Amino acid sequence: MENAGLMTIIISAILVNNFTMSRFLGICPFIGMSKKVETALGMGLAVTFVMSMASTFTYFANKYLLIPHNMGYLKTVMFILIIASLVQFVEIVLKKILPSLYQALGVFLPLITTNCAVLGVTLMNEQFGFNLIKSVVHATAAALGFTLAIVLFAFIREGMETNDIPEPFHGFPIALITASLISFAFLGFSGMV
Amino acid sequence: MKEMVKLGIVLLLFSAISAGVLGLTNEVTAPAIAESRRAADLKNMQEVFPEADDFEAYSEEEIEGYKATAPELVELYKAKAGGNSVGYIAKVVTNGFHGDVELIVGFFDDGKINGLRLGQHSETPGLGANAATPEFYGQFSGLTLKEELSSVDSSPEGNQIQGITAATITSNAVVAGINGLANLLGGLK
Amino acid sequence: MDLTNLIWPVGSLSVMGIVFGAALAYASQKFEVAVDNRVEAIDAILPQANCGACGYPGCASYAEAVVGGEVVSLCSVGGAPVTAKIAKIMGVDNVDEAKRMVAKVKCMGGNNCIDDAVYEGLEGCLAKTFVAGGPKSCKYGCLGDGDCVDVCEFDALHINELGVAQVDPDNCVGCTLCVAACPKHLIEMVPDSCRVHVLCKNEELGGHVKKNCSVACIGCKLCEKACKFDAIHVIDNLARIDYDKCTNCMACVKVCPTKAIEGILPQKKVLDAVESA
Amino acid sequence: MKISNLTKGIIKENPTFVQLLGMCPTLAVTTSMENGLGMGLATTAVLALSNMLISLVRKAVPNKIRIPIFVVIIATFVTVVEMFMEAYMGALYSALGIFIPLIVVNCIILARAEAFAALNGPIDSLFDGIGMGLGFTLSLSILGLVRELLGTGKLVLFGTTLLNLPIPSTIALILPPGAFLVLGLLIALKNAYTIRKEA
Repeated sequence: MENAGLMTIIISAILVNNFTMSRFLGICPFIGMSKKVETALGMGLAVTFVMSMASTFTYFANKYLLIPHNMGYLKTVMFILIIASLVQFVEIVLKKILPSLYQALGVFLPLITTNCAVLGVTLMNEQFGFNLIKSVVHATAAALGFTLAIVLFAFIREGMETNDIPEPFHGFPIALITASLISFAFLGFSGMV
Repeated sequence: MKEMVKLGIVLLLFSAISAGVLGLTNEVTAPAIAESRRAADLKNMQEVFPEADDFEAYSEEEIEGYKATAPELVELYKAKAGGNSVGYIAKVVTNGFHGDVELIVGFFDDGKINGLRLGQHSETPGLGANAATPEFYGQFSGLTLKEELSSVDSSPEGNQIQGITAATITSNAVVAGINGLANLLGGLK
Repeated sequence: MDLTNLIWPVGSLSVMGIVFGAALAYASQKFEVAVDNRVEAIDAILPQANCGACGYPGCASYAEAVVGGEVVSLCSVGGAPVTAKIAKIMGVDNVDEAKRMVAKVKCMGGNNCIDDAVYEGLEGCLAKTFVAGGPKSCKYGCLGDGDCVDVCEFDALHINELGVAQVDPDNCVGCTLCVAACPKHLIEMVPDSCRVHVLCKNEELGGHVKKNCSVACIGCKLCEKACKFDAIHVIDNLARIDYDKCTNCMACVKVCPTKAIEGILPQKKVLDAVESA
Repeated sequence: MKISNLTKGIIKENPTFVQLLGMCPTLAVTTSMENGLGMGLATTAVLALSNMLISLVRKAVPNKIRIPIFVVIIATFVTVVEMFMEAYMGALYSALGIFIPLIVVNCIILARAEAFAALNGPIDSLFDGIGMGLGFTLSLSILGLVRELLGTGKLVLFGTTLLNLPIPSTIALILPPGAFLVLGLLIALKNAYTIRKEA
């Protein structure tokens, strides 16, 4: 994976190892935020911004702090501190610039911090030994993959609002079953790269 | 301005304390962890090469030299039984699904694999982690490094093994790690 | 255990901590959203029923209006406690205690009122009213299909055994949604403290009314004579109570020949009229 | 100390079936009941203690930077637990060790920290953590049981094969997409039960 070209990284992050549908990271906001398409899109964009910024910062932190002073055990804590501060920053900026989106994201914004996807991608960049460009490209592609999956899912869920679903399946159950069908579809990509 | 200083100090304190606690724990636990990993490696090496009773480690420079042809090599030992060398044990690190996967491979001069064990890994429990079960690593005993190993989904024959269902990435990673040793064969002294 | 190894980890994380802390503080100041925190505070107190009883399209807009100088006691759903809290936030002390208003269905016909047609078609009071005013002989009376019950979010309205909608004053928060929902305009907001109500809206002549419903107000004016507080008057053949003057003395309730006036003493929850009918 | 803090987490506000939190490990790990149990227990330990730790320091944490601080505390706590376990509890580490890194990214921990621990006393938070943890363990074990039984036809617990049904093993359920399916059906079952009970 280390010497994979940029295109392979992008294809694999969006389709083959789609963060939500194949690697199963970032499921909490994926299910929580997919009721409406524009909140899903807002969530996807916020995650894209956070992931690409996080990857840049964590790359430098890893290259100039962790490795030279062999503080490997500090990796998780340092990465999470960077991500949390970044998300807090996004929360403040969003509240000012896009209050409507901020209202929609609401409780799920802090959840992005512990979002397995964001921390996952930074740890993966470090594990695959990507250089700066590959890390950021990988993170952005992974975030776009997440956005693709969540917007796709939101479309279907909005479509499902109208048809009548048996009483016990309302809400999360039908959402989960739809998610499993989509993720089976994504399995189809698994041999590609 | 005052709030900037206040928040900065509070976050500084919490980060510093957590770094301190982590550093201390690392200092305290590092030797013990190294020791337990060393013991685990020894156990694995013994299992991989039951015939051998002594393992002579290669020096750093020699390993550096071999790394040119086998980049994923981490450690190399000569397996000895009653004084004369019987084969080799190599510790290799390969890239699994969630992170590095340590492989301990015992093989003879002629490339025949005597045994495989998994060391440290962080594969998903129940999926990739099944590589650390006898059903999986047992398949490698008897295969040869001379020919390229490969993982198939069903009915393996010759130099092939049965991959773990739903964990193809881990299975291929293990196979790739071992294949990396092939070009070591000629040059070992 | 050599502590020099700790310098780098503690040092690097501390630097990160102070940098991020300061950056976040700076960002929160620079991007300070100029929202008057009083609005947020008031909005937090309001019951979020967004019912519009205060005349504003929702609690948030009422909160803004209050900060803009609107009277603090318009939230009937919240009632006294909410009004007091808002007053405290706004620093207003002379709070005119908002009389707690509850809904009241001004009819108890139902089975007492004979049908003059068999209705088959769309269910619901509104639908029935379109068809010649509904199957009941009394065109003012309650049809009992529960349009008001469906609208009530506070489980305060039910169809009683007489087939007439009845309000449970304990649950009713005065959001006035049912007033608009009733096609016969039978539901009025009455002060909770008043116990005496004329449960009829029929303005036809007594003789005609008597044929259709045994508990209707026939406009005989006995109650008007009996009332010492000049609180009840018959206008257009229908007795109407002036709630400001009424002292719940129950005099009119006793004299009313058709028991059209209901008087519930607080401890006696059961509708007297229902018993006597 | 209200007992409800402990019991609410198990059924009424079960983190997996009701709040749908902690999905990432839930879907990935519950390929067998044993793994579900292991993940649940490891999470319970970390959740309870980190809840208590956070509620102890909650007064010193300014609201504007509460998330970075909570998350750093949780990550530090988890890393320390992992180090100690690996150093001194070899056997336990080999069984539960692989779950620990997964806990750091588990949404439940921060969710409980923010929703409960930041507002209540240490004892209540401890019990809330234990309750939520047990609820999580329960739901993961059920999920693991269903997936393992239907997926492989066998139920292996701590090495002993408890059940060996002659049913065809649908591997799809072992795959994470199967986890979505089973979880969706289980929640639907729960809803059906509560609806019937209410009606």
